[in-house]
Amino acid sequence: MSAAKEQEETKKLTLVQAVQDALRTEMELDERVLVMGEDVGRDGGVFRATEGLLDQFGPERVMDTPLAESGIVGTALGLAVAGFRPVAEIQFMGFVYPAINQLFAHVARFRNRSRGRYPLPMVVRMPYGGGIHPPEHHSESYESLFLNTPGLKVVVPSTPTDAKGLLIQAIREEDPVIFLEPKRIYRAFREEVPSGAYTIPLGELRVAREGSDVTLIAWGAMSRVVLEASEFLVKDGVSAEVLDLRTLNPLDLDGILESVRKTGRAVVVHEAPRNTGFGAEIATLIHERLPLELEAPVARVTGFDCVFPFPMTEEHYLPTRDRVIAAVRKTLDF
Amino acid sequence: MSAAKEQEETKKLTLVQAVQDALRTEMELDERVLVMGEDVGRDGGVFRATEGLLDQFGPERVMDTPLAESGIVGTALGLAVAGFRPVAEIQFMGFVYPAINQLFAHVARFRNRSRGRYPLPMVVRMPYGGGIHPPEHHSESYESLFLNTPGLKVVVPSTPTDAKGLLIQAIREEDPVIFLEPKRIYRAFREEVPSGAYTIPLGELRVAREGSDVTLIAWGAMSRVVLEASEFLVKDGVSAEVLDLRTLNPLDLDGILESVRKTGRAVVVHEAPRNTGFGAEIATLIHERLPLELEAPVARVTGFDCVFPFPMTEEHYLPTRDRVIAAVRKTLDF
Amino acid sequence: MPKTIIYEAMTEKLEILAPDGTVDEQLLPPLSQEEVLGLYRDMLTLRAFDDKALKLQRQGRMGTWASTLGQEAAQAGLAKNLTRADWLAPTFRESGLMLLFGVPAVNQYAYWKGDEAGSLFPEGVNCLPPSVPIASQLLHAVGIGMALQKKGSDGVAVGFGGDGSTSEGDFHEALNFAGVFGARTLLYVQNNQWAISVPFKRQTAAGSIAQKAHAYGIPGLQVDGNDPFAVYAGTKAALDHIRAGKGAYLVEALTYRMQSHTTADDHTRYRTPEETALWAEREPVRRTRLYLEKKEWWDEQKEAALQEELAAAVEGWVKELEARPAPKPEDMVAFMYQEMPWHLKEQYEFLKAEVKR
Amino acid sequence: MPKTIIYEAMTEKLEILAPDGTVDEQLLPPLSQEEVLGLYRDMLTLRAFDDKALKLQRQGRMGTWASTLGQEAAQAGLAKNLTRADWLAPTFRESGLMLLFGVPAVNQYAYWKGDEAGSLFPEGVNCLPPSVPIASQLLHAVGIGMALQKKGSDGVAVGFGGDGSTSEGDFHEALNFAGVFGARTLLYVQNNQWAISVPFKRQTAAGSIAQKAHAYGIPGLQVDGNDPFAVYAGTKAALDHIRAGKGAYLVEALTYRMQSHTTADDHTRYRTPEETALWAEREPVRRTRLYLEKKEWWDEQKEAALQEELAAAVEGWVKELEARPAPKPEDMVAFMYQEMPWHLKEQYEFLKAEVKR
Ligand SMILES: Cc1ncc(C[n+]2csc(CCOP(=O)(O)OP(=O)(O)O)c2C)c(N)n1
Ligand SMILES: Cc1ncc(C[n+]2csc(CCOP(=O)(O)OP(=O)(O)O)c2C)c(N)n1
Ligand SMILES: [Mg+2]
Ligand SMILES: [Mg+2]
Repeated sequence: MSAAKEQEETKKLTLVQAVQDALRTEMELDERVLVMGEDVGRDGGVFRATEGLLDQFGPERVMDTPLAESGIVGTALGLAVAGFRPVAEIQFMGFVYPAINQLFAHVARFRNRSRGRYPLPMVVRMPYGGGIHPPEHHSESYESLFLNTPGLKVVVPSTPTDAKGLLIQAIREEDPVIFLEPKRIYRAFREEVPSGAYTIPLGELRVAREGSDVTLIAWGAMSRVVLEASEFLVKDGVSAEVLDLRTLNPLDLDGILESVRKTGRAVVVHEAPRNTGFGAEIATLIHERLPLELEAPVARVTGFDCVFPFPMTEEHYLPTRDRVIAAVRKTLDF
Repeated sequence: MSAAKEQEETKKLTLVQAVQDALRTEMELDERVLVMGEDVGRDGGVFRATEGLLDQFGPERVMDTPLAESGIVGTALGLAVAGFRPVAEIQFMGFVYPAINQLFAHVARFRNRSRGRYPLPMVVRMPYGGGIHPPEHHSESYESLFLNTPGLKVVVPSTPTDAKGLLIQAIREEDPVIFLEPKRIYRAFREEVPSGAYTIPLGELRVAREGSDVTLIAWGAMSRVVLEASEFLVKDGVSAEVLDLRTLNPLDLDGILESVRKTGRAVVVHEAPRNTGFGAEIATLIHERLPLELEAPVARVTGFDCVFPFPMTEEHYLPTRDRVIAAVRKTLDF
Repeated sequence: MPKTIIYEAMTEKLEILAPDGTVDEQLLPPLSQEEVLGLYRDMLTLRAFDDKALKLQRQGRMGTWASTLGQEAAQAGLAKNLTRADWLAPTFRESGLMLLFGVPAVNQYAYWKGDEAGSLFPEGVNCLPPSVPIASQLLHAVGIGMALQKKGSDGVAVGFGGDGSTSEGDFHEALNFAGVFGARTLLYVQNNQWAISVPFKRQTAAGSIAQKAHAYGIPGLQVDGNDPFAVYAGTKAALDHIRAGKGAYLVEALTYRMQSHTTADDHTRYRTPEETALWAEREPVRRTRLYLEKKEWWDEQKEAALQEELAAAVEGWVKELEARPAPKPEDMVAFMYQEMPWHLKEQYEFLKAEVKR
Repeated sequence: MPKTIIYEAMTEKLEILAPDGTVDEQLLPPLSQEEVLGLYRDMLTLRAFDDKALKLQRQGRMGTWASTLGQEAAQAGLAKNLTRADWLAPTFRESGLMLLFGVPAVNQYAYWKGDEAGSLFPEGVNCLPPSVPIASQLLHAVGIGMALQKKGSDGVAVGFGGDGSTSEGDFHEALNFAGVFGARTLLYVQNNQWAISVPFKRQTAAGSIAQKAHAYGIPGLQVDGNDPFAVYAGTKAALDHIRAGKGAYLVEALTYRMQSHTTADDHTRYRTPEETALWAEREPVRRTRLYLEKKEWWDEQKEAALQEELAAAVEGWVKELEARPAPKPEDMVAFMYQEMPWHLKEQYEFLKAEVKR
């Protein structure tokens, strides 16, 4: 973490509070920063990520928009072109589909299309992932879509400290950033988070736990599940290294390879469906680049290839500690 | 190929003519089949895939729609629910993004959401891929998006005979099918295509060439590039087996594994960007399932992780025979 | 600067039963006493159905619930005009209408409790499963309406949305396709003034939703959505038009969401008590009862009897709900395709085996 | 059944210069002779620019080209009202307008020849690169218009679409956002009657595009798009309204696409010769020349001199085009992000090395 400004003070914050703190901090420092989306104003966001911002910064900088995701992203693009730095919210990742045309046909392409004239300093925030027992379309993990489509940076914090530092960095980027917030752990725990502005560079993974027998690779809420598994594995004498990717694009491939070179084994864990998920890309990169160092094929623990289920069975959908442990064992026994 | 009706006659057709023949054949047999999309009527489609259908079947069955992809797919869903079997055209795959919400939030989910009550017998046809030197957004290969999102079948023919048999089967499926037509080879060659109705089952790859040293895996226009590479490799004494996947979901994994078990080596080739492309999934499946049989890591030859370029450099984007040959050599030398 | 007028039109609003229980006799639709009492009963049924769900939710026996409190007239008034030949493409806000259309209460409770199988409705009930992506359902209703037109059916498809839904691109594409293809479709918007925390005036600069019909060459009408007679008469006129083969129709029912958006929301964060109090006076059940009492068709005793009957019905629904078998985890992959391909078979077996352990 | 009228809609059309060259003196905007001749010159410039591109395409020296033949008034009339503070969000059909706005011809020829670098326009020309996904550009213009409003700028953003674009969801969302946020945006639709092969009457059941403004609470106006005076006066009124801070405006210019959709299309498949002949009589250059000749501001000699001058200009553009260095293949990955991440660096090096071989 490269603190832009040395800060002694900290505050105990949840992940969603850290998001809010990041927005407020950056809006105070840079008046080009705008917040926009459905219910982000008076309501403060359905998860309270933008709470208090309307009162502090007024309706010109905190805009409740009409209910239209393509409109949100398309106008955010225009605002970015004309000198603002919009942070748009998609209320749930499950509702990003109507914005896909603007995101993929324009946001991801604008710098290239204009040969560098119009970079797009804009962030699209989305709460994502399962675990909160909501109705349909509120639990999805579509990161794969954003990774197969070139031109977007994709960031996923899994701790309050990372959330704040990564979000401030995302806002300062000259490239558009998809910022995925694991809503399952929005309020799972608090952490001392530095006050004031600091940034965490995109493209650097965090070693959440050092280990030597196997590398566990995850992001978002799955980082916590994997960490839990690694703690459990200690009892079995298995030393797992846990990598929290933090940024999915650009990927910290060096960080991954360094770890797998050491451990010789890897398990990738994600909530999204398995088929053509990002787990496949990571596994393939490792196989391509460390063919002789690997002692077992890279294993995947993922969501199933189905629609995210309704609350009564959703806990069976999400990768669990035990599924991760089973995959590790299989990898070790290979 | 399981001929539904024994047919002696054949006609020499290009791939796009075979598509048109399939539509006409099935519309004659089943009056529930409708064709709809932008310019599919009077114009006969910008590639002539629906030529003559309006005259033969009238405007109730061949519908020029307003210019709105979400509208096309969303109303096709309603037509399918109410007893028709719509075949909707998206003019170019580059314009499918506005329909993503209808495709992913609804078409892919309807059978599951209604616990089987509303299967959706509908086909969404899209010309796709590069090689025709058009303006932006006319060359894309987004198959990955459709594979990470469960609930759609994805079919890609690469010969006229397959195109007709697979399209008729797609129309007869009780599940929604994304039918990708490699426009680069729409008119590349002609083939004797059986007259009348016949079907090719989804989920079965075609061994386009038998070989023993390496397995080349491709689909769509890349099948031709790979075949060309395999012919060239013969001169070097390399015997490549060429698999034309034909269906990407469901995938004929058994067919792939059978071949790789024999050859011990595989190269996957696709036009789409590399990152989180379907090549990664195929490579991972092979690594997961044949860890001990593989003699080299599965290689990928793909498009680059960028926007599909404008005509003056597009030939450098698409995988070429020489790139495939280089990948094969590297795999053999491993 | 003088120019040619190329388009001139207007948009009307229909109101019959005022909040104080008085009616415009001229506009009153020819309903028998029995029919009027039926409408009242329907509204109370919806209220009981809704109220129970809210209670179950508070007790942790139900998932998120989207209340229809205050929207009973907007739903019952339309339901009365529908037949078995008709089709519904509902959102999450149509639970009351669905109930009256024949979707069993237990299915709906199961859906909201978190069991997909709730959405498997009985044969013959032409109602799509409710779905959440705003405005997208309208296109399905237009597609079905196109199908009904092609088949020469008597049916009409009804597509639903809220005031918020009118901002989405799909609202536009639906109305435009409906106009172009002369779909047998009623586009029905319950303008309950709020889209979660966003008030209608921030949703569009247009003064009404009904006037949006001018963009599509189809008729549009606004009705007082808290007035069962206006809803009934207005949607009847629209449905008659559609059934006569004259094409699609947009009806806006002006109503009010008296509860929070769903049980996951707290409307006091963004609405004033004055506003909610104002609309409490305009709510549909109260005014209908005032009307019935003026007519001497109703009294305290009848009310008590009906409430008792409804309470029993509701308890029955809850029993049905709680008697349902728990959904099987492996079913999450079982309905994706007609047959499970190999990868889903593997996942199905995995889930089954894991549960057994 | 009588009801309250809640909205009265009316939409107007502006026509000044008739196909026979006569004008409505009352409506004629106060333009000097020089200005009128400037408009004529602009239109001929666009025609020469377009005509050359079509010829280059036929000779295989240019890629696909989307002709503006017949739409010169619709583009030149608007361009005359624009300043350097304004912004354009064009589609593929605005090449003429872009030229007059300051986007060099060579950039546009390079773009259509298939070189991305064509879209890097000179500093100070506030024009986004043209883009192809229909209707999506309108939202960008609304976002820019929102920005201009926030900044208190004098500028206006202009978003473009054709008749076909009005069917897309983004058209709707753009107009709705423009209304809600009071964006400094002109939504400008060139209704050239055709979206490839689909005639306007199959695009919407509404009789005009201008009337669609009623759905969004913003003003709408139709102008004869083949009449440079009507386009000029109509868009001036709209821009004055927007510049005065009164919010967004929709203008529909009724015109005709005289060529095929692009050089990849053959319009004789779906249009009758009668129709194209009818519109040939209504095309803008012809009527303007008739007017100028009546005024005795123009003659054969002046015409010949101008044509010669334009021919020379066009040849200059072609020379510039052909003098451009060929685009480098590795540049396809170089502009994706501010800095190339490792995977793009690898791909960049691969492409560079491969070309060298
Ligand atoms: C496409 C989409 N975006 C966002 C949401 C989240 N969301 C659920 S309901 C709602 C508000 C809906 O308002 P309205 O259309 O007025 O219907 P109401 O809830 O008032 O019945 C929002 C924003 C969604 N379900 N779908
Ligand atoms: C989203 C999208 N769908 C389809 C296309 C293919 N397409 C290109 S131009 C065109 C017709 C456009 O018609 P209109 O909006 O009237 O503009 P015009 O070409 O007449 O200027 C179509 C269908 C596209 N570019 N974008
Ligand atoms: Mg509402
Ligand atoms: Mg047009």
